[in-house]
Amino acid sequence: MDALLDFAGQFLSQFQSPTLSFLLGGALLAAFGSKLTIPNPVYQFVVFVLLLKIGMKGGVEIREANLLAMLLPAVFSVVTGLLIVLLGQAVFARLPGIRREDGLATAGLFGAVSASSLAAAIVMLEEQGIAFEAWVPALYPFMDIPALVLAIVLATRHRQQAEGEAGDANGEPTPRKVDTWAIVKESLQGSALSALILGLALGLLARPESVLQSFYEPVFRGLLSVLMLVLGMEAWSRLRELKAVAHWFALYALVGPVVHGLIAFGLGWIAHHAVGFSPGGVVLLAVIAASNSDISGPPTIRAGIPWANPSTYIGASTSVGTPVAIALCIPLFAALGKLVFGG
Amino acid sequence: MDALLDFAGQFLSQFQSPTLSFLLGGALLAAFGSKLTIPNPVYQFVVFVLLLKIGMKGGVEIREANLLAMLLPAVFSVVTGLLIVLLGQAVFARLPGIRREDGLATAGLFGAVSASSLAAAIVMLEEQGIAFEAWVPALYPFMDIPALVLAIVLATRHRQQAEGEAGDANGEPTPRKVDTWAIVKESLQGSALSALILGLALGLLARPESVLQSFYEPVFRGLLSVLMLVLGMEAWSRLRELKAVAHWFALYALVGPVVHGLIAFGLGWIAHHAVGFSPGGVVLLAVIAASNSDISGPPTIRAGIPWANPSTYIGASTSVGTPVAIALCIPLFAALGKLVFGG
Amino acid sequence: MDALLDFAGQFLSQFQSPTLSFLLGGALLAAFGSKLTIPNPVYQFVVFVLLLKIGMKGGVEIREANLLAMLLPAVFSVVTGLLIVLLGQAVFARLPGIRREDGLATAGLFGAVSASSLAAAIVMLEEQGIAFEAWVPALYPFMDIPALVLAIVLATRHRQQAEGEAGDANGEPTPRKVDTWAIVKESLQGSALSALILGLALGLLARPESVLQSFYEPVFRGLLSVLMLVLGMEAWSRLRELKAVAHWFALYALVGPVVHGLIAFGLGWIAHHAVGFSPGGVVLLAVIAASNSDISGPPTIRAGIPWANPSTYIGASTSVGTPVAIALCIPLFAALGKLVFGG
Amino acid sequence: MLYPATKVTLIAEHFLVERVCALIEACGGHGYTLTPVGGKGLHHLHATSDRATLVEGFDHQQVEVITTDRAKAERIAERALKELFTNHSGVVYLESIEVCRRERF
Amino acid sequence: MLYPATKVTLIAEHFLVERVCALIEACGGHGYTLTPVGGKGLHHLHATSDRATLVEGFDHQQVEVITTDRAKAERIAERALKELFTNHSGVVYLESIEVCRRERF
Amino acid sequence: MLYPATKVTLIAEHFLVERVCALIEACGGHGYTLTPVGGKGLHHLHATSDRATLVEGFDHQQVEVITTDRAKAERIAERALKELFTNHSGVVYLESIEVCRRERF
Ligand SMILES: Nc1ncnc2c1ncn2[C@@H]1O[C@H](COP(=O)(O)O)[C@@H](O)[C@H]1O
Ligand SMILES: Nc1ncnc2c1ncn2[C@@H]1O[C@H](COP(=O)(O)O)[C@@H](O)[C@H]1O
Ligand SMILES: Nc1ncnc2c1ncn2[C@@H]1O[C@H](COP(=O)(O)O)[C@@H](O)[C@H]1O
Ligand code: NA
Ligand code: NA
Ligand code: NA
Repeated sequence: MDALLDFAGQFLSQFQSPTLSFLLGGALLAAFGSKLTIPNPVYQFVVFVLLLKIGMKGGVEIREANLLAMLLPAVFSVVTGLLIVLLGQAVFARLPGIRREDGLATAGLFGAVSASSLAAAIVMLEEQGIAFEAWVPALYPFMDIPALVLAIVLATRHRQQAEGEAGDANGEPTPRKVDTWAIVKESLQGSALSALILGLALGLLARPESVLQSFYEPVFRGLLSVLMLVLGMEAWSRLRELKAVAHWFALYALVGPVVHGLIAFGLGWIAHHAVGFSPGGVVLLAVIAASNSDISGPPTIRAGIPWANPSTYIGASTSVGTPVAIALCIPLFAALGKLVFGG
Repeated sequence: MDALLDFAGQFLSQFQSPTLSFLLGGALLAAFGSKLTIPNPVYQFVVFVLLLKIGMKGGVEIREANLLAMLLPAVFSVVTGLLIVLLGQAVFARLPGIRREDGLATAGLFGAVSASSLAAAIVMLEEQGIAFEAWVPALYPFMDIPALVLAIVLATRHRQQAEGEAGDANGEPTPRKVDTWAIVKESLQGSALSALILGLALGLLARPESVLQSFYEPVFRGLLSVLMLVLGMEAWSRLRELKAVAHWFALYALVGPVVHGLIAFGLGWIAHHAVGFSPGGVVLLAVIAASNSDISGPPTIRAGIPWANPSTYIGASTSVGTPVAIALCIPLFAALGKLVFGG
Repeated sequence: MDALLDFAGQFLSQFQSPTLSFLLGGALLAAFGSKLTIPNPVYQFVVFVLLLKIGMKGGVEIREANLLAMLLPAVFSVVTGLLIVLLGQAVFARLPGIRREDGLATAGLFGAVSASSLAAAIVMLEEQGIAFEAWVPALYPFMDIPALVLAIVLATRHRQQAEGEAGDANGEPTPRKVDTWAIVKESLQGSALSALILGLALGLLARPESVLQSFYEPVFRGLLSVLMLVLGMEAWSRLRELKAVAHWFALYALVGPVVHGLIAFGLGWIAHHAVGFSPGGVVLLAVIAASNSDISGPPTIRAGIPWANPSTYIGASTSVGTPVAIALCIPLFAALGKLVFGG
Repeated sequence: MLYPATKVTLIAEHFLVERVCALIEACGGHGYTLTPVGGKGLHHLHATSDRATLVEGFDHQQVEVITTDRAKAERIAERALKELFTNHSGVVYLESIEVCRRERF
Repeated sequence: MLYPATKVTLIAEHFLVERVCALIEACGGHGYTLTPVGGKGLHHLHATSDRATLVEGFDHQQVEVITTDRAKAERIAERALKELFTNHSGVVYLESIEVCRRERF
Repeated sequence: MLYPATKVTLIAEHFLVERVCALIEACGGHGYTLTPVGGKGLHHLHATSDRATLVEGFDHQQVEVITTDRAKAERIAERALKELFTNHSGVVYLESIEVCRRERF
């Protein structure tokens, strides 16, 4: 009970953190109809700097890390990504009035990973003094790509079956086989993963410490606050779109992140006991799982499952999923981590 | 006499300050036909960061402030805004060849407040070690909004009378009643006031200190220098437009700021003696009054008095009013403050 | 032999410097087809900040400098710029299948100066602790403008002769006389030189130290790393264009920078012994000569020699010349400087 | 496969665009395309939006509506002129085009 | 000096544009012009690209191809509809124009 | 309310645009609309201006002039071709349109 009260207090106080207060501020601005905008080129640059910094920092520290320790968490990341999509498929199949492809597209996005939630989690854990292995952000692609690939494969297979039954439908012919490598490549080519991997490579192979310290680290929190503002504004302004589709998507986006985070938390807990994965790492892994891809996942899904309606998955992800991942799941799993591992 | 010499020397030396030298540099670049531009998205972001920082800083300090001390200066801000518009109306009515609506639109802008002049004043006062209450920038909307509303109300009423006399004219029907709340809302929704108020709210209700110190404060002066460059370039390149309209507008833009600043300085002086408003606060209030809205005032005026010619008020404001407010009025009122209050 | 090995080792280790590793990273990203982009407005702002900072820093230090010491290096800069163009003309005239105007346009760009190579050289020399006079970057226009003017004059004269022989050709009439001042003015109006000269003027005449220290210097290296990324991406993506034209251009772009740098190094060496030009200054002068104008030279050449094919000179400059200047020539001349002057 | 249709183009100041779109929908237009433009007209030179424009909302946007109903196109043009452009800078014109997938317009 | 020609306009989501251009070249188009646009259609409101768009690649681009060969223009429109727009939002239309320098199109 | 008019569209490299506009005014054009575009033509691929373009001024702008005087439109096209586009990449074409408020064009 004490723990619960403690959690509630801590949870609310989090809303005063720069991260969450900017998120909320953005949503309120949009709700009020403000004309304030963060210009798109600035936003793109902000995301680039954040991910490059996370990557470089990770790369620099992986140099000294025991790579074997990374193996189990990486495997668990893949497992989590796949589980989330399968779970989503099962759930949406049971809900009335949901087209199969819309459900799979949404589950794919929620299995994938959000760069902005990751950045927010890193800062909020640092603020609370929760340490984690610097390579944890490098788990991102291990969860992101399998989830996207699986969702596209399942949706395509489903369509082929439907067409087989229905006779050759009119419309664009469905590809006979999904080109997995094309999806993987498309994911890696997206701006978010590209920036993260570029940063990792630079950190691992070059000596970017001087520029990390003089530029990328000092501006990190400031630019994150800008990103949070954008996320808040977008969340509000996409609500209308979400309202136009079945409410199940909103519900899934509300509950999904917590469930997905719990799955990863459980697997992380195993890794903690098996290979000494740090408590902070477990929390971060849970947040990565709870997050959903808001930047580069959607175009991959759009290209891979073009017959799904983007309003369903983008609305669910941007308007509900991301705010829930950041504002609810980060403090939640941080508190859970303290509860489970002590702190 | 000594004071005058002293003022002249100080005034000239101000032109070496980063703030004014960048303003001048921008004007010279434009005059030389340079193709150097500050891209619009960068400019928008610069204004956003400056205003957010001013707001946050103010908000953080208002937490501890005696709000009652703010009351009289706030009332005086409203009074100043209204007085400037009424004075402008009276002046333009006496000048030959000026359409009533153009005069009122111009007076409205000069009653309103410039975010960039405010930022410049804050830095220049800090450089001279002149202290002021951190909530003074929060007086901005108290002067800005009443001035815009009054100008639009007067222009609309005048048009209704003219139409009443002339019989129903052709053209867009004038609205029977001005929707004051719509104007207030439009002002608040503008990007400048939105950023300032967001900052104030974050400063008051959240704990943005970490991000203030790590990002918003360090970049403040640098970004202000960029903004000054833009203002200088714009001032020069709009001169041509100003030349096409009656020269009274240029004259008003030259003299108005000083007069408006003096009005506010006088009221501020009363507040100093009545409620202990700081000398720096008086100077800043005078600069706020001397400034004219160059970012979000114009669209409000455009929407509210569409039959006025934008070349008159935008030319007057951008090409003459803003440079005069920054390059002349800031040093002038800083010196006056020293003269009057000692220092 | 030792010196050679030492050089080889140092040369390779340079690729881990933030500057070169970002350049390489950009090229690899583009080769992989990544969708990551640095938005154009951000790129323009980055170039502006870098050049303004270089200019301001130079201007601040010129205040105390012995201007006479600058005289000989300035003359040598002009000589180098002219020599490079004449040499290029001679070389291309001997190569088969090269239109005269394409050769001259290319030689003009390689005689001119690259702002980004200059910024990279400054940081890399600083990293290696090689000191130079702060006014050396101010030599930029002394080499840049004469080279562009000469290339345009020669190309125009050649065309006039050709037309004289051929009778009045169809097509745009060639101007009878080249308007030298127009070319000089166009160069100075370009965004790169404008920013550099604005910075110099501010540094010389104003007191921008506070803003230099609080903003322009701290962000310098970070923004340079962003610029290097852009250069790398552009180098790769323009390769295709280069492949479509005669391979002599690629060869010239590969060898030219080294030769041009050596010319300037030799002249700098004379200045070292004649007027005490610092070893670091000699190295920087060589890099300036080795570089080719990638930002504002092309439009000047385009306007002045419109009948030349841009694919030749832009491809050669962006895809080969700039990477060679930065990745090969900077370490090369730094090592040569140590060899010649000791260090 | 190709059906005759009319494209109405309206060039309006940025801050008017919202009202232009509302009017299009009120007249029964099914969609529209927005393009940021600059230019020069009676009034003064309007910058394109790529360099810093101090004054917000005075850049222009081009709004294009396609409809297969010529009368609807004329109604949109007429109402826009009367209700929005009397006091504002702007341009309105019509073009004849041929569309695919008639049912969308 | 002026020759009749046809302009095909295709409005497509950003991430489709590469495929639209490839199709144009496959049909023998000699060039195309790209314009970033926003707008509203059947699906939802597509932002113009000047404010932050969280979700990458969903803004629209307008692709215009000019050709003096009417049959080629129709082929481009037809194939685009069949091969690219079945599942994707987008608009295709043709206009009659007159070009200078016929040999370029 | 609707009057026949001609729209001349010129696509030119950025650094030529100033001269295109001057030519339009010299020919008696009353206004013009500028749109930033990218594209591909004879020469090479011209990026749109949203990603970093190292080389300044090589992106394209589309300039549109509307005039009710067909001869004037042809004069603008002809002179532009002769005086500006001989050595430069670019495209010129005419369209027939119908304008409102004839007195403005
Ligand atoms: N004759 C014209 N041809 C093409 N565009 C025009 C013309 N006149 C005006 N425009 C466009 O309409 C906008 C507003 O024009 P105006 O209302 O005359 O100031 C200008 O910025 C141009 O984009
Ligand atoms: N009736 C229309 N008139 C003009 N543009 C349209 C129209 N319908 C759709 N569009 C454009 O085509 C894009 C995609 O439309 P849709 O496929 O219907 O979502 C929109 O964003 C608009 O730019
Ligand atoms: N066939 C075409 N259709 C549409 N636009 C074209 C065509 N050819 C050229 N363009 C446009 O004109 C610009 C310059 O073309 P060019 O002079 O051929 O390099 C290109 O970037 C395109 O925007
Ligand atoms: Na996830
Ligand atoms: Na004022
Ligand atoms: Na050179």
